[in-house]
Amino acid sequence: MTSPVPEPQSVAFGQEIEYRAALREAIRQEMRADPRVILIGEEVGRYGGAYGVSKGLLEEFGEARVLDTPISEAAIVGTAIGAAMTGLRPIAELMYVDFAYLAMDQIANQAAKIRYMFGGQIGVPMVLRATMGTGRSSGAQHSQSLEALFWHTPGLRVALPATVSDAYFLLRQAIHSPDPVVFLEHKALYASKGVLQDQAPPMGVAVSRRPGQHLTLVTYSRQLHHCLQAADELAAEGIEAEVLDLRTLNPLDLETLAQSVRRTGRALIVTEDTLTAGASAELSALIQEACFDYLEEPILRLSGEDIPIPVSPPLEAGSVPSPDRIARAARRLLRRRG
Amino acid sequence: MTSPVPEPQSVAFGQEIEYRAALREAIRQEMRADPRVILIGEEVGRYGGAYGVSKGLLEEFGEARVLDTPISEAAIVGTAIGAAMTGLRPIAELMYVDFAYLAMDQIANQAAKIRYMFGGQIGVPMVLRATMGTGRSSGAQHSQSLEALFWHTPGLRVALPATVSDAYFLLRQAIHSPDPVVFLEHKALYASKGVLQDQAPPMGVAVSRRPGQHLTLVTYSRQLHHCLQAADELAAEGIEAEVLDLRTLNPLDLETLAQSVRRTGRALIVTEDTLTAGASAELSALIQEACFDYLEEPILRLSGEDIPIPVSPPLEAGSVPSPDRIARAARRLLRRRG
Amino acid sequence: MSETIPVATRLELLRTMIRIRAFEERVGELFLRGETAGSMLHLSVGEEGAAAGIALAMQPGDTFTTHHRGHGIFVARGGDTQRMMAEIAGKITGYCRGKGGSMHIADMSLGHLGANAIVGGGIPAVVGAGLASKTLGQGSVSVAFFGDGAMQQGICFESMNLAALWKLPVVFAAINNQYGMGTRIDRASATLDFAGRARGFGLEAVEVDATQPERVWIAASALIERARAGQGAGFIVANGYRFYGHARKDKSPYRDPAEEAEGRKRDPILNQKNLLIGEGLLTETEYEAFWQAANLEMDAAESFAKQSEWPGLSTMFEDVYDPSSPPPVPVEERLNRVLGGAL
Amino acid sequence: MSETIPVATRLELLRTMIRIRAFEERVGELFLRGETAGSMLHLSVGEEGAAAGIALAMQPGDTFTTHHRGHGIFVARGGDTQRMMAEIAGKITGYCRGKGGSMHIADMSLGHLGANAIVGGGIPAVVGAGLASKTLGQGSVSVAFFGDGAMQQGICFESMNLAALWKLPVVFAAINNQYGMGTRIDRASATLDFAGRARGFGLEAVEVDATQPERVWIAASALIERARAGQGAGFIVANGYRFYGHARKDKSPYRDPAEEAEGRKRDPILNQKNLLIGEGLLTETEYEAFWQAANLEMDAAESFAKQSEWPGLSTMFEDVYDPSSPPPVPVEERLNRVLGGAL
Ligand SMILES: Cc1ncc(C[n+]2csc(CCOP(=O)(O)OP(=O)(O)O)c2C)c(N)n1
Ligand SMILES: Cc1ncc(C[n+]2csc(CCOP(=O)(O)OP(=O)(O)O)c2C)c(N)n1
Ligand SMILES: [Mg+2]
Ligand SMILES: [Mg+2]
Repeated sequence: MTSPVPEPQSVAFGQEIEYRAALREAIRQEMRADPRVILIGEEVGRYGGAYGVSKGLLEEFGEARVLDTPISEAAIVGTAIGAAMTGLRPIAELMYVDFAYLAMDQIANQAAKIRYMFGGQIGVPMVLRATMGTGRSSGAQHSQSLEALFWHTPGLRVALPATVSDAYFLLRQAIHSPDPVVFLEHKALYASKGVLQDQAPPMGVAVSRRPGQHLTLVTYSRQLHHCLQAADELAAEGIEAEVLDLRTLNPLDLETLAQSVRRTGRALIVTEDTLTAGASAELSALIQEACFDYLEEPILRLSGEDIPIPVSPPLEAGSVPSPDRIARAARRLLRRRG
Repeated sequence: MTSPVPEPQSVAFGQEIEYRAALREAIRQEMRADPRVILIGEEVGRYGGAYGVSKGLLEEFGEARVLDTPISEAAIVGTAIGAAMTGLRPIAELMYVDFAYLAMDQIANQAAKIRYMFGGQIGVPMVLRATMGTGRSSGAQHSQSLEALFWHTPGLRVALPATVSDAYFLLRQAIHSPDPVVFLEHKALYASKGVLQDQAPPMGVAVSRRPGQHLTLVTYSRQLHHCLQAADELAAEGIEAEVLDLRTLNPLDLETLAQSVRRTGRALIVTEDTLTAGASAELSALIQEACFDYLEEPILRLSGEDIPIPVSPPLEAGSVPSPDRIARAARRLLRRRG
Repeated sequence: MSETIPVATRLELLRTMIRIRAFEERVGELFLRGETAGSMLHLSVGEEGAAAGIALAMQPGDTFTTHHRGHGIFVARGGDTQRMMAEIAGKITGYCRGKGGSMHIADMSLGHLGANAIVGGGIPAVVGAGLASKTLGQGSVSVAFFGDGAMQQGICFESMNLAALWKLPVVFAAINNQYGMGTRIDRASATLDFAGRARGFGLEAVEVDATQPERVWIAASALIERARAGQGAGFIVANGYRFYGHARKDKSPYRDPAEEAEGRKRDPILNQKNLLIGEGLLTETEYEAFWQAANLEMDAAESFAKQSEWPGLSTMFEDVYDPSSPPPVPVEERLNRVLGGAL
Repeated sequence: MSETIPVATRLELLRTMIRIRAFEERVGELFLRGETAGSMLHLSVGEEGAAAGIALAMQPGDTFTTHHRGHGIFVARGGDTQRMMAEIAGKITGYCRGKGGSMHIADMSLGHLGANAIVGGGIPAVVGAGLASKTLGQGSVSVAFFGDGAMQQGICFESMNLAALWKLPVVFAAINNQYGMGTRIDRASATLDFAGRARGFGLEAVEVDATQPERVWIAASALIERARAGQGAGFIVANGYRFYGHARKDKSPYRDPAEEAEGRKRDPILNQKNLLIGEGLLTETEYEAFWQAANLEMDAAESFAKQSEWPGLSTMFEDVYDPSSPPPVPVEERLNRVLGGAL
């Protein structure tokens, strides 16, 4: 399982690659650069990851650094914590973010709080990767979007890459983070393609993916693509929507967000997680606080329905925002008072 | 451990009793009325509960119905789920809500979703009691307020009694609920006293604890008392704050909330949980959506700091809202534009 | 412990295993043709001996939970293959109105407390069912079915300890097919003596060959009746082999082809057939008739599933809460309220 | 396995246990006088033999996690009693700047990866530390200390399995004081053979009398050195008795007074004292001198704690994230921004 010294191979900047390949390359580059980086989780090795992200890594880095584990989510996270405290830089993987519920004590009571409880003596530099979201009729226990839980937990960084370049760069940045990062990969994006740029902004910088002066679409992860589609539709009708990709929720780029909404006076927040007490609630509250005097219209939230995710394909698709529903909500936001 | 037929003893309506006694009486009455009701958790029997809530219940109802468990939070909740599905009405106790993180799969992936995943065939009529909040310097893993997690999970009811009467009636209602109820008891309230009324509104009805026309203080659980103190202070200065006790977050009485804020034009939300992506975010978003045209001022959130709870007493006390801070924020809300 | 097994049961074991396999092969075909809902379908082909052997040892009124590979168990417990197939196809006529799919089939009337997509997630519920049985004097036993993979999940051991401590009428049934997804058990578990592990939690524990369904039935019957009699909770591990990949499309590249060939030879259906034919209790013709009946049953199930309707969009909001309270407010309606200026 | 124990170690075991008890008695007094932070204080009086015996068998560079009753273990591993007491008092000079208190003392320089207020919460971290040791060739062993109560937490077994599976330099140390809060172990655990349970997860396991510290040391040394040599992870359960209540004020009404009286007779300090005096390795005067030194040390610790300052309010926002990034924005400042109209 040991491998020869890796070829000094450069990443495919400027080329079109898959989201999952971008993730793989990010891990590969960091593992090559730093022997302390390890990958640990269920089926990350021989199987190559449930969605193929880590294919080939076991062959290159060997069993000591690419560790297939038993089905023990809590121990996987706990092991990563201990390893991070004693010199390794673990990338732990939960096959689905729904399984974070099995490891929540380790994630929220331990990883997130260790630096604080111990008075700053040590941090927990680990990345917790997990697959989120709908799109494959995987049912109520394999389709959730749980970013709000992590965002609500002080001490955790939360990254939600929507593009190939962000998959690559945010993951590399996450591996370098001195604090634990929950890194959420949307299952509907793994096979998506895009050009890998040669750089990307750091965590905590939102990116405007499309300019516009009539309203601001605030989003991240897969819903970015739905928003862009909707914005195209709207543009054909003369409505110009700015599409803001938050990229990370912690740290959050409140300034870019506030500036956009102050300019447009209208905000439509689009997330896939369950609406009530979800990420869109915090975004709505923040925008209201920062832009109160600039708002022409109420801030709208278009999020997942307040239901568990059903398996049946028409129900699953109907339970989260779609380009069509985004465009309709945006139109209504602009039409209300002429 | 078996007991003689219980005396037909009536509850102390009209008398002043402790919050913990009110909880105990609620459990006792329901256990007397319905042999299917059981109490299960760590130290609920011989010890009488970490905060003395269940003292005497083992003696009255015996080991078959008051079950001391090993330290196995996930299995405690899972056992309650299975029991609820097969004919019992379990009241499960987590000593601290912080330990819910150990049982989150059972709470959020199972209890909350079973009715839905199984197409409505069966519900999970159980109550999950837990101690929440700050006040005893118990540290980062024994002091959290995690209501937002449960509120964000479709399928779970969430109750947060602030008064002795609500401790009694909401708990009885929760035991009758056909759906799982997360019932959060604030540790700083157990020894508080109040008159036990002979009735209380159902879950899902907010109660105005104090009338007022200048602003609305929106709160629940222990912070209700802080808000009432602040309102008294403010009244001396001629500011009349309506204090709204939400009592339950799911179901939520949005109508009462919206009516109040529409009338006052100003809302200050006061919760003890971590601010970011917490319960106050959802409340802020909801108020904004329902009252946009009526707001004189931005909706304010006064919540727990975005930090783990520190042990040192001055830090702990400074990390959550206090009557003084509530009053100051309220004054500023009224002063801004004269 | 009864070592005798009625002839009717011996034949029923075979008939049940054939029905399971016919069911699994049929839904596997539907999956490959894109006629099932969802990206995941886990077939129990090769493991029918464990399902039939344990399930037939249970009594009416007994309850159980299963895992993501649970179709076979439920077929053996009397599940309606039409409603099962409709559920797997995501149709409104399915057991869960299309909301649960393959990994969440349940049927309260048959004691099926639910399949589970969380490895180990359904285990503690049987402790609760056992507790209810004991407290209310229901006389039932509750059985948790799960895979070898769940033997590394903490909840499994917390549940075992509770069931043993309280001497509940509960049996834990591990179906060991040697793999958890792509991971062979010896790469997931520090010891392979699962029965020994279960004894460490106070359970009466037994290990059986899942490809010999009669042995499974005998061992399971003893454990189940012991538990029913209040003598304590039990554990059975039934060792077999997963003939297909983890999910229907997985070609198991991580398995040694020689091992696979060997594993597929250990076929519980052929074993049982040969046993019965050898003893003169079955003829080839009767065996074929079992298959024909099973295939006809699956034809009917398939057309039932196909002809059934998709659930209507509004059903999405049903079943979150008890019907006595209002359903969640749809996002669309919330937008209407905000934009309409009404509450 | 070495059955010999150096005389210096035998004396050090006694001295360490005396320091632990002096520490515990002192913080217990401070607690009763309201001079510690927090409502919970768990003393390890009676359990010093487990702490000293295992901790002294560890080497510099070895790492460990402890539980809510962890003062004694850390005293034995070299913890600075002044900073410990200051932490317990919630002062800025404490190990955790007053943020952690009694249940979260840690010291990275001494390999103390942290006490934990979640029963079982600190256990998996030693698997990670063992993994780092193995991967990076650190040569260290990592030891998880926990109570008998954690033997019913799922995470304990997941961790054991991983450590054994990967043959990590890890030892699990259960301090069995017969109770988890008010629950006697036989009402919490279906079997009391914890070593047998651990063997079910592939660990080399041993049971010892915690009131005989030399036996603890010998057994622990063997396990630790075996683990260090790459021969596999180990488990030790040390049986003793909790002299006081669960927390300092608990009078243990749930315990049988006769049992208590019996339990308190099994005093590891007296056992060791008598052993050494009997062999002529210690005099009463030397024994008294150990106590005097320990009491003086605790006087100094107490005044250090008392004279130390409370943490300033603004320190609340420090240590949430690495200092290279900005701290969380205080609620007050958020209000200023909103009301000031600025961002
Ligand atoms: C908690 C959890 N972790 C991981 C998974 C992903 N997963 C689904 S099935 C499976 C393998 C399960 O193996 P086993 O329990 O042996 O059952 P088998 O598939 O072999 O029948 C895994 C890892 C899951 N569904 N739930
Ligand atoms: C996960 C969790 N559950 C429950 C508690 C409450 N609690 C604190 S200590 C304790 C008893 C622990 O017993 P044991 O592990 O034997 O340690 P001991 O107190 O006897 O040293 C309990 C139940 C907790 N802190 N964490
Ligand atoms: Mg398997
Ligand atoms: Mg103990």
